Amino acid sequence: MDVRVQEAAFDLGSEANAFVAKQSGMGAVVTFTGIVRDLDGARLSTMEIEHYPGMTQKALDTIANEAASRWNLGDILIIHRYGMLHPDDLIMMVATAARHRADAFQAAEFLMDFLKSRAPFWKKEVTEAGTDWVAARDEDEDALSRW
Amino acid sequence: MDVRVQEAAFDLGSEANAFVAKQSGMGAVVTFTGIVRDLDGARLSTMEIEHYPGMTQKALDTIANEAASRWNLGDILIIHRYGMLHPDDLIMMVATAARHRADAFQAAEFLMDFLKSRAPFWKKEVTEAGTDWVAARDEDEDALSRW
Amino acid sequence: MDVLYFAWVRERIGLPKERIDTPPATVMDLVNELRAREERYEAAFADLGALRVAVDQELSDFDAPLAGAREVAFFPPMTGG
Amino acid sequence: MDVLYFAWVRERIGLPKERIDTPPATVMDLVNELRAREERYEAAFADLGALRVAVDQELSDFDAPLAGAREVAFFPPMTGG
Repeated sequence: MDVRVQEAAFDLGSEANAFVAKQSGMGAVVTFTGIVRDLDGARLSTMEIEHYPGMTQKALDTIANEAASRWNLGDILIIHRYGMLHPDDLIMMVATAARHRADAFQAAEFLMDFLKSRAPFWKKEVTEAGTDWVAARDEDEDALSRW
Repeated sequence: MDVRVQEAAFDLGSEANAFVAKQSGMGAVVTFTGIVRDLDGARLSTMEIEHYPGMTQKALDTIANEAASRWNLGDILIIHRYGMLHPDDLIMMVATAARHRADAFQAAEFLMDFLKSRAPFWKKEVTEAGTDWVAARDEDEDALSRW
Repeated sequence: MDVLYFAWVRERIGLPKERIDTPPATVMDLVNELRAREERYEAAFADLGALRVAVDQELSDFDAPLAGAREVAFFPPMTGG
Repeated sequence: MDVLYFAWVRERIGLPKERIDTPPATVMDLVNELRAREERYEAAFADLGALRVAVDQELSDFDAPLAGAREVAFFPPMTGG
């Protein structure tokens, strides 16, 4: 299991290849990548991601351990950035490896749902129209109830 | 949309990076990769994938179009190999891009479920114990009923 | 009309493809005609529940008509992905 | 005990961190103590439904006791991923 909280950019392709190369006997690998996107209407210039340094790593480890205990997984990778990002920058990724695809898919969705609402990150968007903290969406909180 | 049926190997990292680079305004990218794995008990030496050349591309295009009509997607990639493969070789991948992660995840799972049971590929495993065509699993057929 | 066989159907029958000059009315009629030929066809078509059929490269049913069809394929359930 | 603020809570209060020498009994007591101080605290804590709290770096509740706690953090609902 590999959980990284970092300011630096990461390369999805290298991470995905390295993750697959580490596995043995796993038939299924799922990755999710979150990307800074332009907003409807207002042009986004920067996205600033604040986090709670003392808590972030622990919160992500807890989420990853929970996924490992619920599904039959070979491995988990989580990378989440903080700091100043721009449109098209990669914000974060998760990867899961399993013998069977259902485990890999479900674990990746679980990781994403908990990462969204239970890991201490906050996004601030700077657009032409001004600066705004991204509000949590009710549907993100609701998504937790399915697990 | 990009659907490729090929004998040649592909590089997951390059494909994933190229897929992400093509997108605009998509916040979520999901990939699934299928890998040749060793079998419980018997050592696998080769996996031979047979397909139905006239039908395969059409069947995959149909599945991809169906996914595109059901979810709000920016893009779909499917690569599926045929021919002689060995343990740890990549068999296939799908990638989906969407504004929201639920669409990207669901479309990727849908593509995989239909690719498993509705695209004309057949796997033959050569192990120390002999040669066997992989049997379709009831749970793969059942997985279709959820869509 | 071309008749194609894949995977263990191809192996049991011993050839990947053959021509049928006068197509029967339905897929099932074709199956019965083939079964009547030789032991290896009988072996291949013994359990229709374990077979799938495509007519002109689209998944189809055993009761599908063959009028105008150019290609019929028989194979086991698919195992892609 | 350290009290930490993140995101717009930090911006409204105008500082990321401060020390409280005698911790109150519960998180809610701490909130009430802070609210009583100044307008900017009142503004930050106006809607508790829009706030989350962590005690010693674990998500917690407003009725959680603070005995022995070394760090309390207030922030809006998280928006990672």
